[in-house]
Amino acid sequence: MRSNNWGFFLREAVKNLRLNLLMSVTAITTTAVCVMILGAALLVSAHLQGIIRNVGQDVTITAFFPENASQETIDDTLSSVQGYPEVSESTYVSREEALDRWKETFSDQPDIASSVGSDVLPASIELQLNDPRDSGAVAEKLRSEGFEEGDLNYPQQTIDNLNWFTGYMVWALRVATILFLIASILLISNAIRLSIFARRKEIEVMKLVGASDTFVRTPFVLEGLVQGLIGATLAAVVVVWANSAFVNWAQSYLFSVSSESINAFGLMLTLIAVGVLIGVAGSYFSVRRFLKV
Amino acid sequence: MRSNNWGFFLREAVKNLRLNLLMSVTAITTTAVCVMILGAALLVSAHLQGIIRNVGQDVTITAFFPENASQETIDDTLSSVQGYPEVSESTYVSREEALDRWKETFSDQPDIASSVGSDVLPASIELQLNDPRDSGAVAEKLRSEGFEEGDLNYPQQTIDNLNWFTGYMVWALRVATILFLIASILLISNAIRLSIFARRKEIEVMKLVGASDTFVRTPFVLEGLVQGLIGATLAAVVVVWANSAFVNWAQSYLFSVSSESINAFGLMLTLIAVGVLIGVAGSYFSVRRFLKV
Amino acid sequence: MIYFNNVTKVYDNDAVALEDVNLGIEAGEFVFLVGASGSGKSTMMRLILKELEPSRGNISVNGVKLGAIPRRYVPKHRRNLGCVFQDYKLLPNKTAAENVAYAMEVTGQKRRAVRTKVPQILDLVGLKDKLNAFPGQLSGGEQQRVSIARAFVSQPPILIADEPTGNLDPETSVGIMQLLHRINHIGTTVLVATHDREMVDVMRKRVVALEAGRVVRDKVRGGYANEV
Amino acid sequence: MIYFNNVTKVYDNDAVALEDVNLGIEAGEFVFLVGASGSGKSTMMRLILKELEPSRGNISVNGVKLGAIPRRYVPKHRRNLGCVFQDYKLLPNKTAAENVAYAMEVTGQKRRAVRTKVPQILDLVGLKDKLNAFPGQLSGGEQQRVSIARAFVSQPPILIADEPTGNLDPETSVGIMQLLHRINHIGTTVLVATHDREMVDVMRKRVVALEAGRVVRDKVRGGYANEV
Ligand SMILES: Nc1ncnc2c1ncn2[C@@H]1O[C@H](COP(=O)(O)OP(=O)(O)OP(=O)(O)O)[C@@H](O)[C@H]1O
Ligand SMILES: Nc1ncnc2c1ncn2[C@@H]1O[C@H](COP(=O)(O)OP(=O)(O)OP(=O)(O)O)[C@@H](O)[C@H]1O
Ligand SMILES: [Mg+2]
Ligand SMILES: [Mg+2]
Repeated sequence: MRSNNWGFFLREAVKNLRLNLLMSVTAITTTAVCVMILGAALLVSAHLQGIIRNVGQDVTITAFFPENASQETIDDTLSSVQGYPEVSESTYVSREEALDRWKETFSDQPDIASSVGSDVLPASIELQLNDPRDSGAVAEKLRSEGFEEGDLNYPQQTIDNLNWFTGYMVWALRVATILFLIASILLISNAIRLSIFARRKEIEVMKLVGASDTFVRTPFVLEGLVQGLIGATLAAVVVVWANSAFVNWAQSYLFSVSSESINAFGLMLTLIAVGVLIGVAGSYFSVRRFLKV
Repeated sequence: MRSNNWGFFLREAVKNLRLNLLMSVTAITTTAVCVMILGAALLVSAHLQGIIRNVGQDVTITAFFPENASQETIDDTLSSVQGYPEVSESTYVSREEALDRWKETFSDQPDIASSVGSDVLPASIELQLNDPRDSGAVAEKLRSEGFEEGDLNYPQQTIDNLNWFTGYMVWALRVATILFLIASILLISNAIRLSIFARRKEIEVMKLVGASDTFVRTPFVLEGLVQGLIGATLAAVVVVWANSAFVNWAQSYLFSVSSESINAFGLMLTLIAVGVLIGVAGSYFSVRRFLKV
Repeated sequence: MIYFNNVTKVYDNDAVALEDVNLGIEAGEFVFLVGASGSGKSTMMRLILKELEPSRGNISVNGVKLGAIPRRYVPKHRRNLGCVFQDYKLLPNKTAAENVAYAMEVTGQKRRAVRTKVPQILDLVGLKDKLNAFPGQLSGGEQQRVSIARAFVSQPPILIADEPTGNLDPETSVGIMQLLHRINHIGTTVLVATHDREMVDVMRKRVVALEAGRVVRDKVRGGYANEV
Repeated sequence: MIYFNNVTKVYDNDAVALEDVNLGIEAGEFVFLVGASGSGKSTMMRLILKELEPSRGNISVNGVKLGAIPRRYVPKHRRNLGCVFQDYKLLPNKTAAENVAYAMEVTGQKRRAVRTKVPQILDLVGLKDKLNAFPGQLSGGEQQRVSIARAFVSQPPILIADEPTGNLDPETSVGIMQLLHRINHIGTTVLVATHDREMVDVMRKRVVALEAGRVVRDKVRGGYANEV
């Protein structure tokens, strides 16, 4: 194919977009709507995963020191625990602090509050984990530090439940996203197929006057590319804008949504790439059907 | 219009569906996919609302009896509380039971467990509510029974949070469903518009040989109706089937999903109605564009 | 029956198709419309059908001013006109028989009448073997004859035919012209745009000649060319 | 140049369009193909274009057996053929000039060559005012002439024309025929299917007559009808 053909093909594509305005607009809106839904699915998925991760971070392991633990042992343990990579934060709760907490908890029931003395409650460290799924491993390490199982307090049940729920949720979100992707591909390529179907006679005529398959196909594929690009870009802009609006709103009113967990630029590029790809592939295969003249 | 025309129109519609098979199939798949997404949105919305309602049912109000309450007062209060319409379940916790619970809670810390005597912990009633939003009202009633505010324990904060979260969630789900509905309308009517665009010349010819607008339009509208019906029925069946599969699976493995909260038959009818309506309206308005000959 | 009063038609792209045309065709007449390619014959036909509106002047058909017909009565107007289109305008998804039947169905005729009449008419134009062929399965001349059959199947009072024999061999053309002649004899007003010099010369009907959108000749029992 | 060997074409619906046709057209010949409507003329053209495959027999064009051309070389084959289609087959979204240009562009010709040649050719068929009109804005005869212009703009060695003057007035028809004659004189093989009796009788070229799919007459310097 001659190199100057590309100019010809582009002019053809742009001209056709203008001339078949109704069809172009229809294909573009279809692409935009589908990509928007897909983008929304990706976003919701990312946000929910972020929230789930947040919830996980609240899991605490408490390790009670034996009553006879010396200050030295405690200091040693503290410094070694602070070195655990799984631990994001560790707090030492002394006997006095434990008692203060106890009293505060039962402040409206003075009988109970005063029922324990300062020597009853043990000192402890409270550990926040980066990932709740590590709690088993951390407990193991703590045991090797000399803690007995009875002195460790970690909500294994809660963590297990959470892991289990998180696993399902992430899995469900992935499945939903993939289903949306498939639906988008189907819907967009359907629209493209219909718009090319409306022009099948033209394709036939082109072939009959001696155009090669590539020569016929290229302007259609470019048209699909431009339609996909416009539709997907519109959608991507809307999705990213809606996302940042949501994050702003959520951060000031609701709960902290980790906005870093979503790479807006990457998301936009992905959505545009998906739209363009479907546009190009859809046009390519739809035209092919009618090239057999 | 003559009554025997309906036979003619139906024959026309069915014939056209067969002859424009590619277009029909495309329109039908588009309808099916969109209605499926819509149905899924409705279902997810219903299930989440169900789950939220379930979570709400776990809210408990505890009312502690004064230490000097006589058995008579307690019995009176119990029977009157059991008559509250807002309360789904009430449990009496005697002093002995309270102590047992205390001991169980601190079973691994015998010092604490033994620190309270049987006379420290008060007797109480625990109330489960039908709707957590009623907790304020129930607390009010309990106060009028003679309980002091300090003796009432109800997680106002949790309930408020929950109400607030539930409100947002339900609102978000409704918005999402409506957005899906709008998207479906757009996508389906786009597909219909394209398929009718491909046949605009035919419409012109029909008008030129003397057909009235209604005469031209009716077969197209019937075609849209049949396409919508087939597409939406397929989708509705898939959605309802997927739902019952999910509910079965969830009930045996996960958590109890209230399957009664979703009226499968009603949902199916709704989805089919939506599909048919969009098909009919889409065809009607798409054809109208080309009738002006 | 058909009157053009100072009719001018300028298309959107400023192409002047008809200029100040005055013409009267009485009920029962048989008129040939001749003229070079692009002289405005089809435009006249399309104006009569109210497919187009004139830019100036007015047209009346069957005693009704076309400009005054509201949109919803246009179909009724068209049912009074049988029209053979230069590009046939057949419905691609209907067989020959169904295409012809459609013109009867729009007027609400009984199915039985349709069933008996359609094959008769198609037989008349020499297509009795092609009843169930789709337009895409017909030769050019066959499609043209389907269009002719459709035009007069419901026996409209006016028949307008745009180049009805352009794709027909001389023998078939003669058959079609005889058909038009017979139709005219039973009272139908017939207007035929044609390039078929032989036919016009032989039939000696009224001939209206257009040249670049103007009527330049109007002669009863005329020939195709200007005879001095 | 073009050889038909025992070619039979039966369409899907069992319509026999051609039966056992044997025909040889040498390079530089001018051949009229005549025959009643539906006798198989267009089918022959479509077979030469390899738009259709014969049911039996084989065809060779320019020394190449059509049955042996692989799919991707079909465009190359078609670029050796200029074709005027009975139904014009213009691209509705391209102007007259663009339609003609397209036939040059598919062969990869330079833009400059296209720009100078296209208006010349359209002028030759009398359409110099209609360069930028879309097919929908052209009269039947004008569209036909665009189709003619497209067929020979890239000066193919073979020109096949299916009823090229069906919608043209006699004067324009004569002009087109003279054009074909001139093209033939510079060496192009020309095959014209036509119903124009006058033209065939006047030009006295080789005439091949079809009847119900069979070649019934093949006469050098013949007339339209069988002359005993
Ligand atoms: N839709 C249109 N838009 C613009 N110009 C048009 C349109 N239709 C026709 N014309 C122009 O109007 C003039 C008359 O066209 P018309 O179709 O009436 O000619 P005609 O006499 O039927 O010719 P032919 O014998 O070739 O069919 C032509 O020059 C044509 O180019
Ligand atoms: N695609 C098709 N499918 C089935 N039958 C067809 C098809 N095309 C043509 N035929 C039939 O084949 C026969 C020959 O058709 P063809 O188009 O070759 O005729 P023709 O000589 O060109 O006629 P005309 O002068 O009317 O154009 C006709 O009887 C026609 O009905
Ligand atoms: Mg015309
Ligand atoms: Mg033919």
